[in-house]
Amino acid sequence: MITQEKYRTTVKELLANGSIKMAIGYRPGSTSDRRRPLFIRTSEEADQLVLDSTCITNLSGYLVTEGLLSDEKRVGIFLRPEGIRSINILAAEYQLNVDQIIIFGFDFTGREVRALQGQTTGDFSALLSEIRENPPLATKEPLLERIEKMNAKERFDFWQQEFSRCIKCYACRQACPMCYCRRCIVDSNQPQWVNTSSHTLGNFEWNVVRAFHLSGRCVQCGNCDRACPVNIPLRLINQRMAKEVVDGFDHFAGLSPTQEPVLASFKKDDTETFIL
Amino acid sequence: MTETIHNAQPNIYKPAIMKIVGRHDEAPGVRTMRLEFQNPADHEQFKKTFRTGMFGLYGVYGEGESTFCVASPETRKEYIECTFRQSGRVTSALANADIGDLVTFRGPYGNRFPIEEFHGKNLLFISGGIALPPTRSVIWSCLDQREKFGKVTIVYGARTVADLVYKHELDEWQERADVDLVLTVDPGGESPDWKYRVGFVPTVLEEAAPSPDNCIAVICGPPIMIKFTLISLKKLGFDEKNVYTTLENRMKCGVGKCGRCNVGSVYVCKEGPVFTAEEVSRMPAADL
Amino acid sequence: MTRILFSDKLDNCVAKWRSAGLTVIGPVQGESLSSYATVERGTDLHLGLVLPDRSLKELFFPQTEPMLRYTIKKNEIETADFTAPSAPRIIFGARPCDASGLAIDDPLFGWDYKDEYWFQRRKESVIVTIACTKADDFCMCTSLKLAPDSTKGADVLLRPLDKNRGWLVEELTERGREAFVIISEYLQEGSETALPTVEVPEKFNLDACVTWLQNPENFDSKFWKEISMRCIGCASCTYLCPTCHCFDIQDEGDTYSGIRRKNWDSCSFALFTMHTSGHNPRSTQSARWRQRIMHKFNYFPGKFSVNSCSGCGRCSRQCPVDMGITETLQEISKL
Amino acid sequence: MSEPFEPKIVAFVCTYCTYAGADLAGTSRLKYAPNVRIVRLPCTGRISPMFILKALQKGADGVLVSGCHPGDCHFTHGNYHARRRWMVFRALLDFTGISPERVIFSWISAAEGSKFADLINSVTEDIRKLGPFDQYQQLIKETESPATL
Repeated sequence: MITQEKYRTTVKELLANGSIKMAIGYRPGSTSDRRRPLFIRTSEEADQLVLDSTCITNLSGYLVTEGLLSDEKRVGIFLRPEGIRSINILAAEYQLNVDQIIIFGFDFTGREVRALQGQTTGDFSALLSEIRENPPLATKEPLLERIEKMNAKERFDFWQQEFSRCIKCYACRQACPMCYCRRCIVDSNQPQWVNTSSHTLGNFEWNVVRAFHLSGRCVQCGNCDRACPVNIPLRLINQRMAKEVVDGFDHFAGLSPTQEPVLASFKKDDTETFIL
Repeated sequence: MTETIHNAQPNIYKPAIMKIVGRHDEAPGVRTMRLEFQNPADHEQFKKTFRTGMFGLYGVYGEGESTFCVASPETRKEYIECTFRQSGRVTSALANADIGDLVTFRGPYGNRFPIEEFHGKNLLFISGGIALPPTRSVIWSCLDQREKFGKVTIVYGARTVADLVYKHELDEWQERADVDLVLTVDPGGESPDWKYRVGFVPTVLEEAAPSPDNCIAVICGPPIMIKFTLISLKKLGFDEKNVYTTLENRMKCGVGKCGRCNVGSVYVCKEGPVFTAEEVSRMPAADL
Repeated sequence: MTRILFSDKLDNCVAKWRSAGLTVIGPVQGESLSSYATVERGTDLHLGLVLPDRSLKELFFPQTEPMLRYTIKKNEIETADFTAPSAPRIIFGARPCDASGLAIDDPLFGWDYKDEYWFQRRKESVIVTIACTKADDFCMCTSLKLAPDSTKGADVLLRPLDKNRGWLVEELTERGREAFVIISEYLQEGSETALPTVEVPEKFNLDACVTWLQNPENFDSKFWKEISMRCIGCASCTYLCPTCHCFDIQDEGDTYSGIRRKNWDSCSFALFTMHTSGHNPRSTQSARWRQRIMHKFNYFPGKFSVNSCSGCGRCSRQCPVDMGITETLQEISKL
Repeated sequence: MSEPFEPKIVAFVCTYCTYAGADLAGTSRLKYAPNVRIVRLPCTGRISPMFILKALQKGADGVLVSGCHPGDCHFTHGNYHARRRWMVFRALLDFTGISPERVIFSWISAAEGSKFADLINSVTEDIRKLGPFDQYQQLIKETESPATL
């Protein structure tokens, strides 16, 4: 509660003195456990701001909305550590200029919300390194371990089962801050790489392609997983791929805005045990 | 809303097979193809239903279907002509098809130009660039029964001389005494030997100043040209009810189901594509 | 005196229907998702769900459906039709909102050109709805002038008795009567009273909203931009909607053989209306959300005299950013 | 159906090394299994994982990807980029249940004609032993659209 009040005041001040043109935060949703994204442009709107342990959506995707940052003005945004990492990746991929972003960091343990100290991405680098060393316990998934133990056939069947529910609504893509492409690979039809139909093959291809495109970029904010209307455990694939790039290339996505994207860089001594 | 059921096929998504019997390059990337029905039943259905202004879905199996107008007039129903610009997946496949190849056609769909109502009236056709094909269907439908109409004026413009389509027919219309053809290209688009006008269509139209008395105008062109031409026509004194245009939206089904061609409450595929300027003015401008 | 179907007879009924050649379909709670699915026993049905996650629409208009198979030979093209599978079925325990969704889409699939894929399935399905005694925060049928015991689109309506003992049977159509003749031996005459249906509070004033929507001035209202600012265009609302019917036609295969499919599509996608030239009539998310609302409550009723919304509330329930028809119409009511 | 199973393998190779190596195998009259359809690309850096998915979509039983040895790339480091991508993609396929034995990567230089022939032979044999890629072919079958490889 104190954090929320403090931030309301901060946002009002920054809006009043023109430091930011807008702040992106949360407000109450249609039920008590839901929060809606809120775009604060006035002091009245700032009064609607809420900050509690139900504010889980990663809002950073809104920053790449067409035209939002093109006027060079600054925008404030409420982010948890994953969100800060997404901002770093977006900056590293030249999708936004970090100088235009004021971060209102927060995190929670249980229902206790606390503010994170800092305003620009640089202020949080120590925190992010800390997270890298000691990932929160929540990232351990029993299901993931179960899948790892399966053989190829069982894994294939497991994922077929999951993907068979996919309806190709692309909510995962739309909810993902990293999926900012103007034209997604499924939208280009010359050639049509991925079947657009939502049969098992098309669903499989789509989910594999998306997972590949997020390898080394996903920060596990869980937006895709929550957005999926048919509850496919998308986070598992992305977690697995994140582990792969950490193990293989020592790359923890989103540490800093100048971090080189993992699949657009290389080391001459990268492992190649699998290459004949 | 009409309640007639006119399915030729029980499966409304099944196209007719067409053979390409002729093709002609009109302008860079723009091609006209003449298609003939392979199945007499499909041809009979087409003959029964086709009127000028209607459109169809031309397709290549394996690539998909694409919507454009039937460019041939209702007075010549032995074949279908279509003119398209090669730009997407389907039009590229169509452009790669050779004479003798088979393609598909679904249609004709939509409403039509009520040309019986034009009898005895003067006609003014205004068109820009690749939008001449739908107008051409009406022009020939009228010229093939020339005696029924009054004065015929055609104003046609394109960005450059090369972009003018149906050049051979433009020559023919130029030579006809009973057709008044005003040709223009945008400033900078003229070639050294260009002997006609230079200027944008609305400007040229105002210079030509056709009389609005007893006159029907048919305009077709890119949205921006239509917008300014309508202003010019208003200045010349045309009543919106006497101005016809066609809207071409993205379509997939052509039969009012797939939901993408709506402009406001209007299903372009079923209530259009032909509208009077008055009807268009009632549509939400932001949705056009 | 009314006829009663007691719950303990449900298993027998399902067996009976199945032996009469009907596929029995009903709400089923899967491991992580509930939907309408084929069942073999009455006990497989999960009739206690407020509403399955996925709508009834997909049994009539599947997310992807083959339409044509083409084979291209040297001088000819062979086209073979796919027809909707012919299998008589009974859908037991559909919610009244889902059933009305089907009735709402009937005129659309039938005007001028009749979509046989839809009507073939419609013809062969008996829909048995159960009046709702439970609702959640998102249910809004009453706001749409429907009710938890609406009979629209249903062939038989069942009204639950207390303690899950069974249902009062109200046969509404000939088709429904025929399906219940099959199981007549398990029906009993009785004079029980059904549980009252759930009170679903009215969330907005539909008439006021429609009047506002019909006013051409409001088409360009600032409201649309404000309300849809947080929309991420994910289309889950349209895909789960029991009445959204937009689709795409796609070819799969190569130059020699392949198939043409009808796939779900959504007005939330930018590409939905994009012209080849690059011009897009609905180029912003606010224009697309406006289209969705206008289409459901202004254009569609203008054509077919019925709102294209049955009040199931799935759009709000599943929205990742907590938007939905309810909120939009509530806000319009306030204007 | 009594015909013995012949695996269909699609090979994506770079034009400067592996394709030249294949050429050398040919001009040296080395015999190798005819089960491979070679697709030549400018560089391994151009070989997108999409290609591998497309090959599987069209009914391949195995996919071979091959290019210049590290350090030999005509474009100086296309193969280094490719190497990272493959590693990630291979892990992804493995995690989603496509056995890594069906997607094989190798470095073959222009001078290694015999390595090329040997590799093709051994890969063909390995995939023959694995049998047809039934799991994926089942998916293709469900689409109603034919596998056209």
